[in-house]
Amino acid sequence: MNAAGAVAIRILAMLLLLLVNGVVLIYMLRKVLGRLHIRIGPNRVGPFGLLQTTADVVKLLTKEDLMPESADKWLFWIAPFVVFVPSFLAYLPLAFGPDLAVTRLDTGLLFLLAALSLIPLGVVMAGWASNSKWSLVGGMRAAGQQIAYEVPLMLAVLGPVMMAGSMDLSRIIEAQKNLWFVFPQFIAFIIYIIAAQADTQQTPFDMSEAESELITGFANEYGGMRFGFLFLAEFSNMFIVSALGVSLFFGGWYVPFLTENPVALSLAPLIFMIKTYMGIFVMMWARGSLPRIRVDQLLAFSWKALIPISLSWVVIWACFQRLVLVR
Amino acid sequence: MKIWGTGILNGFRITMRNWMRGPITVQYPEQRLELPERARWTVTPKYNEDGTPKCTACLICEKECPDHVLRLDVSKLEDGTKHIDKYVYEVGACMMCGLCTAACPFDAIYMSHEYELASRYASDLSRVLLEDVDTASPRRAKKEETDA
Amino acid sequence: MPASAHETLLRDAAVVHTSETELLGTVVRLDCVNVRPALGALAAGGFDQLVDMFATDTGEAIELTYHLRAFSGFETLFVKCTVEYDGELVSVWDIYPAALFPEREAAELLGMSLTGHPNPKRLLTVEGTEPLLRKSVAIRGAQEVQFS
Amino acid sequence: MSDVRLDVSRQPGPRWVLPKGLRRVPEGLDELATEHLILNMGPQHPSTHGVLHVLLELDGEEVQAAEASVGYLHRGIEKLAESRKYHQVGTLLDRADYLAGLHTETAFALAVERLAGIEVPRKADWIRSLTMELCRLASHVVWAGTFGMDAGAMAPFLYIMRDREALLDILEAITGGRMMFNYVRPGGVFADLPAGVDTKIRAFLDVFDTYLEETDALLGGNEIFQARIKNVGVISRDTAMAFGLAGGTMRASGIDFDVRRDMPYAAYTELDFDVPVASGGDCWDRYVVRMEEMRQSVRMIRQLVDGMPEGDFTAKVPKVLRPPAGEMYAAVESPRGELGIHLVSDGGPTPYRMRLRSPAYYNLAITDEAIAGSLIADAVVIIGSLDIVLGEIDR
Repeated sequence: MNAAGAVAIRILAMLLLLLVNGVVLIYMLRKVLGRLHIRIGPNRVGPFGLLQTTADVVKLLTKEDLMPESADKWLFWIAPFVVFVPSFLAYLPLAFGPDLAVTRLDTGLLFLLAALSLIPLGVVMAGWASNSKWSLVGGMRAAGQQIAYEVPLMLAVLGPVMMAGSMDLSRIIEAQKNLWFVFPQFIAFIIYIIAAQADTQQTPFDMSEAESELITGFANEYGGMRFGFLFLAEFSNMFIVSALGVSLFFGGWYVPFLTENPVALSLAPLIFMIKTYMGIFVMMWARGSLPRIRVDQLLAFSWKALIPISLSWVVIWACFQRLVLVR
Repeated sequence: MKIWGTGILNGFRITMRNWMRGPITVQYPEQRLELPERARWTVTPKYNEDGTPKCTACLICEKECPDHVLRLDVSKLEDGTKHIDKYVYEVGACMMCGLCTAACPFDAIYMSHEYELASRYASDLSRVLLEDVDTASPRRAKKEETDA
Repeated sequence: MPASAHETLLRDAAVVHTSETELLGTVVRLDCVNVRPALGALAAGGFDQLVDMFATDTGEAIELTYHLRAFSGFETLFVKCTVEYDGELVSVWDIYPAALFPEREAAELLGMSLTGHPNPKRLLTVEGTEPLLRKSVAIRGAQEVQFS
Repeated sequence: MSDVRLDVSRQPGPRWVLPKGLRRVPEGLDELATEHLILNMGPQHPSTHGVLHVLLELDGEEVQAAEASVGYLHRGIEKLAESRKYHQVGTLLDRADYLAGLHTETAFALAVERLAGIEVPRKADWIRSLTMELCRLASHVVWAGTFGMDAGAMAPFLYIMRDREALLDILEAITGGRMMFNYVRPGGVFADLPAGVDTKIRAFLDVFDTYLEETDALLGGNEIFQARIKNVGVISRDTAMAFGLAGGTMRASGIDFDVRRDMPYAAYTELDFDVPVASGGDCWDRYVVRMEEMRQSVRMIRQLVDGMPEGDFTAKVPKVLRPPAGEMYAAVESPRGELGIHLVSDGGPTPYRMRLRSPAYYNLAITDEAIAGSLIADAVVIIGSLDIVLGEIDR
């Protein structure tokens, strides 16, 4: 098999992972929210309702493809893909095991963040092309929010990058063999989870959707599988930021005290996934517990609190590392 | 002075506590709750022990109903007693207020606990409670006694 | 506030009126051209709140009722005036902003023209609906239920 | 005495939303001008609590003007009441304020009783108070839940539904209906309390104390929620007075008035309760006042269950009631505020004119005053904080 074939297989595997992730995460979200809200969640389709999401996907696929008459046809058509494709691209540099990544880039982290920052472009396109005022407000909110929270997100990941001395996600994880970065980089971690929640439009920062204000914001006019793509992208973003958090702060595939254990190393992808899903669970828990912050407070919080703190943290850590650790 | 953020964490604690309490869902078609005795659903006629309806066709329920969902077609027999041709009840328009049963002087109708009223056909929403029966009019009972 | 405070206020404002104590409470009747000066004087004199404003079709004309309340002493006052059919309802919204909604409602439901109101649109019904609260508009009843 | 006219006439000309987008910019600045956006919020919108339609004039996300447009649920209850006998009107009134049907029924019964001079037995008064307080709890928990939903918190809504379910079960056992009670009749109530309902109520109250504190901690204790509702939608005392606000909305603005205390009816003279009042007039104060009202309701229900007197549950009332010709106004404190029935009788078997003074109707008129100048997110929260029920507004 030639190299191109291998890459193609890897990419397809990642696409499959994305789709399966989407299906599993939607089911998980419903169950988690249901239990948090003293309900049962889906339990009718299949055992324990496991096939509920599959049924929904089938429903979305068979639905009529509606396009608002006054919509900007081309933009409207392409927007879900502009949301979906970057979200898929962001999967590529993720390292699931010691040598398990679609592609191992020296600047994998940069690539991932760059891909993530493309998503609001699609959201704004969707909001604008729908030619609905609610969608427009949602799209504009997404743009403002993304600009505001991209900065603290980037600054927060700088701490682990400095410690590992690399932007390659595998190298960052390998650098955490003995010490998870969450301990030295606790402040960066707090900033990261807040910024990541905001960056992926999760409650309490789901400004662009804002169910009770903008109905579903930018996705208002979408139906059928187009909406499915927007929805899927949302869940895959959730997975990405959680996986990134695990890679940067929680030692990726390493289990404490079993870093040399061959069994633990052979189970690396599984451990990585479990950690990621635990992160996702916390995000869902927040979604079930917290009210939504207001849009001006959200922006003020970023510009006035998160960015100064993360900037000063970067400076402090850089000085600390240069003057104390590396002599 | 509370530290900013403790309330948020407390919220996490409360939702998790509610998770631990378990769901309160009643899985409807399999599980059913018992209705309290006073629950009011469809109007249903009552019968005597011998199977004759208690209704005397006094028409009070028809007059009492604010939504006019009850209609009695009554004809008079030669002997002066009443014969119910049809006692029609529009379930679809009924609001289950219970005024008819409260007004009935003969205790001939009651509000049953039949609450699964959804139907595929509009015709199901109109019911015939009684059809082609003689009334249990007090006068008839007296007449039969004198005959005997 | 003494029980006859409104008398003093209205006299000072030189408003012709009759004042009686009925089962309802103190009722002041006046001519509809005097409503604005009268309510202005009452509002300035301590009747803080317009509790309610509504109109009634008396059979000969339309009677407007302004229900006022003074919170110091919980004095209640009903100001009534009569407007002929298709007459003019003069807004008092700048005296009591609470009248903004009820005036629109009264004007549409009893067929009056609303003047002096900042937004004299219909409130509850659509354009072309007959003035529903007029006694001349009949209420449909039993014929609405379709018996099969 | 405050000048009530100040608040509305402070700017010249009406500032109601015009049908077309306004461009309120000076000449010559057109290149840089931002166009105002007219946004139709509702009648189908998750946060308008039914079928309210609010026209928002936006500059960016900032609301320049708001106009509430109602009437989507107009069923002509006032007109229909003119064709119903007195004991039949209750079925209509349940549907006016569908979250608190018992209050509307009681207001009507009080008006009829006062007009016809019917003496109500003491037990009937106590049953009325008991059911009304249960109903107030059932309505207030819905408000708390939907208010949280408006701010984006989903959990409280599901939790209060559990409490409301228990409350409705109790009310169903007493009245036979879950929302459409048709229980209070002129002269008393329809039926006596069923056996064993007092233990049911006590058992509920014991768990509800915990649940209520949890809901309060989940909403009011949350810093995000506090940031959302503090200093939002401030209604000054003068504005509240001028717009004829009622109930918790009014008390949050510093007007100490409660129909239960100041125009007593039913058994409220015999009960020990406090009327919570706040002075800020913002959404936070409305939240605090209503939460405290719930605690007072719990307190009152305990007293009512413990001290339920013996006796008749209804007075002797003729089958077809013909009150003498005249007028009567009777008010109750519904969950939304002073709910009054102004009854005009001509001596016949049906009311000549029945006017429903609904509190939410007057509370809604404040929307323009309270919303203008805030953000869309605030508009949603402000409307939620007013606790509107469209069935009562549109009648």
